[in-house]
Amino acid sequence: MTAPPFRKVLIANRGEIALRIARTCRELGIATVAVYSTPDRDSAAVRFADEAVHIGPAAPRRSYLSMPGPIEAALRCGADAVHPGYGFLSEDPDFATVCADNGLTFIGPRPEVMAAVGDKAKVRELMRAAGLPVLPGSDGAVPTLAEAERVASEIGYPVVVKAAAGGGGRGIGIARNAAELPRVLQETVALARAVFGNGEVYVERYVERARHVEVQVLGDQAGNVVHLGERDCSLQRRNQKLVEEAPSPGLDPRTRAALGEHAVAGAKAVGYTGAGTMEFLVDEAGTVTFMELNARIQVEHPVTEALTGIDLIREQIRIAAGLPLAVKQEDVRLSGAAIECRVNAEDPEADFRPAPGRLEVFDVPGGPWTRVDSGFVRGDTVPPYYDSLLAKLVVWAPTRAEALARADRALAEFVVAGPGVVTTIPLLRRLISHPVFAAGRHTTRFVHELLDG
Amino acid sequence: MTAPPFRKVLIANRGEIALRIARTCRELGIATVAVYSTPDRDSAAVRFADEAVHIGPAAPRRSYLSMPGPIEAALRCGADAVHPGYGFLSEDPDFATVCADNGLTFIGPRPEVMAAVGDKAKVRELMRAAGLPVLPGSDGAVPTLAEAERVASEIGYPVVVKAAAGGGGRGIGIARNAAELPRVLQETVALARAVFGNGEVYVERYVERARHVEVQVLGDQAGNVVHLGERDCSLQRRNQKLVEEAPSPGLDPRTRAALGEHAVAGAKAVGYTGAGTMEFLVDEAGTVTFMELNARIQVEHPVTEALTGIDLIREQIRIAAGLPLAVKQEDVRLSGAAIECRVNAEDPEADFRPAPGRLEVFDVPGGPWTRVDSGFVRGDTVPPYYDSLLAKLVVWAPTRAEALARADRALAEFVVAGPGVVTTIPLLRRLISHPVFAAGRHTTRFVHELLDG
Amino acid sequence: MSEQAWSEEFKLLRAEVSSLVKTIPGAVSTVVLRSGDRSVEVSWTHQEAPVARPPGEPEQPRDEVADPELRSVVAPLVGTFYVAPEPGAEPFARPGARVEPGQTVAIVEAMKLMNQVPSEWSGEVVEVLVADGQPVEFGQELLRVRVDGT
Amino acid sequence: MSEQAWSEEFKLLRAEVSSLVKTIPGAVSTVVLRSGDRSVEVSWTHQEAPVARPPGEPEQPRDEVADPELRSVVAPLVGTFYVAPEPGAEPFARPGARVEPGQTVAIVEAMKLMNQVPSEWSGEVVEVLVADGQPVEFGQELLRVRVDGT
Repeated sequence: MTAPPFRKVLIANRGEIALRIARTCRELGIATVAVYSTPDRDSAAVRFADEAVHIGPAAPRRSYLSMPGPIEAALRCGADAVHPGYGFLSEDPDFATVCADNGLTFIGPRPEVMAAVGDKAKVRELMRAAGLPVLPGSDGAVPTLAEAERVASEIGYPVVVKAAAGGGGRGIGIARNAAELPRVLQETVALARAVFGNGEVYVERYVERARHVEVQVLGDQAGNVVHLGERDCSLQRRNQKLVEEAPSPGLDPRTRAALGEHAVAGAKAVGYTGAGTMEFLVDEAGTVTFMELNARIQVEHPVTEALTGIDLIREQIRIAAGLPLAVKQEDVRLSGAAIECRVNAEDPEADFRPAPGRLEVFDVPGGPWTRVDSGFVRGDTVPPYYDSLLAKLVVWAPTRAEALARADRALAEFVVAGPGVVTTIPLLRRLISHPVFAAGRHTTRFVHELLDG
Repeated sequence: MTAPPFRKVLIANRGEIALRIARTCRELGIATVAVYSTPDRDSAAVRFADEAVHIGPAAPRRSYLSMPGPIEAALRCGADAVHPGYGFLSEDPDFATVCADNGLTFIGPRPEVMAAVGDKAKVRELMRAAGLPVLPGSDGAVPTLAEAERVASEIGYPVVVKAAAGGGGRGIGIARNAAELPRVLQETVALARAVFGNGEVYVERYVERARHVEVQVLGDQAGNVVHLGERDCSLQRRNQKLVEEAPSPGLDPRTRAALGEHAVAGAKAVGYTGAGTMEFLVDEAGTVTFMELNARIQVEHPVTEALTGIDLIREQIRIAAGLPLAVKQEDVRLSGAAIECRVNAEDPEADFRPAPGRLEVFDVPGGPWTRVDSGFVRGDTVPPYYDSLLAKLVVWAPTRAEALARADRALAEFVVAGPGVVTTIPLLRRLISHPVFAAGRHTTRFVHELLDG
Repeated sequence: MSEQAWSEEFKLLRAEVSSLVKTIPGAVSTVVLRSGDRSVEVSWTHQEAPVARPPGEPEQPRDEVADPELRSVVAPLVGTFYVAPEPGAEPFARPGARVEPGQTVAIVEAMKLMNQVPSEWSGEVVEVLVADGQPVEFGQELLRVRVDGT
Repeated sequence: MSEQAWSEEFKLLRAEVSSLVKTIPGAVSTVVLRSGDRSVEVSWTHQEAPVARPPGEPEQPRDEVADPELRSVVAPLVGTFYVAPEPGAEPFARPGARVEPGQTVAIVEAMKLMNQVPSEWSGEVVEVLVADGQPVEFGQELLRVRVDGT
């Protein structure tokens, strides 16, 4: 065996992704340090890691969102690198900088790249300059209502007003006509200030019915970039993904090839290193436009792992250690179809209200081509302070139809019970067996139209 | 979706393989009937199946080994086919015949093929006639001691005396010299009479240090046969497999190709239909000899599934329904490396004495490329009446070294506890991390030499 | 670990036990020391008096199912239940009939074989629970017999 | 392990049992020794009625650990614990010192920021539990304060 790329990695996250990262570290011969807030004291990730440090109380602001905890824990345990997972500090360029200042390798892109792609108005301009298609809209942020009105009348209504510091569907407002624009603009600016501390917004044409298709990229420190095919994440509710799959059903080969080329060109244009996701919209006419670049591992990365056989956490770690990409574009083979279902402790009957509690029964599915990533085992309590993800169920099959049947079989054997606990399992079964989804004719509006329509 | 190959399948088995079969049936849109003995009343397979019928008490002879139970249950529930799994009635040609007599499709080879390959002396002759290499030995069964002595002195000692009705390592005796032969012959005949009801034995050269390499084949009713590569099952203790893997480490490409050709030629020679396993010995010089043909799904079939992406239970069902093979030999692609570890409720410190009981903790591993097939969940009781298999852990990775690291990671997170329950997990971790195994330099004697040597 | 070191460790573990025992009232029932990764465990007993049942009250209400004199004849295998040796013939045992151990009380047909079902008891048939010609599972209750008083 | 070595270990384990049995009253019902990673386990039976506490006796012996007037000051974050504002300076609070709510009793340094740790209580410092310059976790006990009588 070759020497591990790092000696010890601190995982600055919780739940399933912390365990996911620890698993690959163990496989690479890297020791792990978990950090935990008080309610996560006995979590699976803490049990699995080689060491664990208590960094704060339940409130994320004082634990997983606070920089001193993981930094001090890493120094004290002698870690040489920090993996931020997704969410929390993972897209904060300051955290990457602080890691570097303390002699810790941040497993992710360079801070300046994170800063550039974190500004959604700026990255839109960078991608346009790199030749990628973007939706008609403002050149960067719109400073005034007058400017917003000018842009909107030029591109035509409806328009979407987006917070520059937002992303992942947070901080957006839709104006269907000129009369709505002042209110939408004001509300979005106010929200952006409150949530992101930055009131900058930009304006784009609003595409009502489209597919959310994202491309996984990997870039190394020598400037090599490959893409690992697309994921379709169109099954969303209020911009929260429920089901993700690959390949994107019904995508024609030319569009697929174009997406891959755009993704690589875009990542190269910003000097991207590590694992990243280029998000695109594909409208009903098949037109592709760039949306944003997520500078972290994605929740739904296992879908790509299932098709490629490539461990994305391993690649992140290797790239951060300065190793060259192990695969060339021509070696990337995409085989079969994979579907991820997010099993959340939420009550779809009560507007997806979180429904956490003690998991008195938590029998996860098994068997052929059935992967479960969860931070819980039977008997654990799901704390109410964090997201409501109980488990990611990922299945693979040679064809999409078989993968759908397999996902339904696996969901049918997934038994979760406990006082107050309600899950999205019945809804997921309903969605994946729906004729519109089974035929691949859904858009990002599908769940909304089905549940609220 | 096309129509399912059957409407309802009765699964004449228990434990993980019953659940495994039910899972694929569900995915194919086929209803399932489980059968159970009294202690299996609340088993995972019974919970998962659409219907379940109580067929007898704990004793296998009066439940899973008795034909009337599954036959009557199938008729009563309106099943149109019977899947026998492995063990129990799976290799009994009479059971296949009774199924046919009752209008039920037996999911397996034709009874006359089962009968032919069930006689290990006869199948050896059939394969020799088909041009396959067999070990020097008797032409069929040896009727007398004089004949056995003549054959042994011709081929040279040591020799192995094998029951014609045996198989899978049961019913064999080794004579290291002429003085030992009378006693070994007598004992093996007596054992074969007692256990198999048939005292016929044959004599072969004994290969002390070799690899157990088996090739998975699929044959359809139109006479097409493909092979799906080999599995290496050399990590055994007293002919009980502990770890299986694919590809076989250190096999040179010419030998691998020869194994595949032999397997297909042998299966064609006997008119084999369904999923079968051609077992070979590969000695230290790389010489291949045919051992036996197992006319059923094998415990370790997931290893082949991981490399090929082909669901073997699905293929068995489709073939039994008269459908042609979906894959041609040139379409079979073997990718990466897979390892199966059998987690048994046995105490390796006490000569592998079964150590069943209530599973107060049963936290199975998850995450990337980690498959668990088990008939148990936390809280279940492992009954003492059947085999001690708790779970099959199967991992895949691009390379063997990565697969070994992944298997060790997964075993490390596999937590089983309960009063009286002891597992093979620590032994499995010791075996797969042993330098001899890691280097692929082990033979079927390795575990014996390590533990008893 | 040297002998001295571990004796030292146990001394500290015992000191912990002493503190605990002094702190918490009650009769100690169990003490566990351990040394790998350290441990102290102390249990106390707190007996409550068992709740007495009013004298004379039966342990269980008398009902048919729990009738200590009622016994079941169950199916010895999966198959089809028949009350008589052939269609139209006299049943083996109607309610009210007396049966003796070994006496055939029904037939379960499986794979075209007629399996006679004997009574294990001497007594009176109270009820036949399955209709003629119906499928039965292994262990399914077929008849109830009130055994002769002991 | 050689026979002699393990016989030695058992002798030591037995000695532990003797000490425990002398310390705790009652009839011993079970003893478990073990040797891998060491262990001693002793159980007592108590058939007799629980001993009534003489009236007027306090419910709990007064001892430091369970003292209801003792409060902990815990680390507000992960970092390095310092007893004084700078090396060589006078400690914020030695054992015996009086502290008031809001008064700084220690510093936890994290990311080169000195985070002052205030006392929440008014009372007397009884013990400083962490040595100067040592790393601490969130929530770790740093000092104990005996609060002023209520």
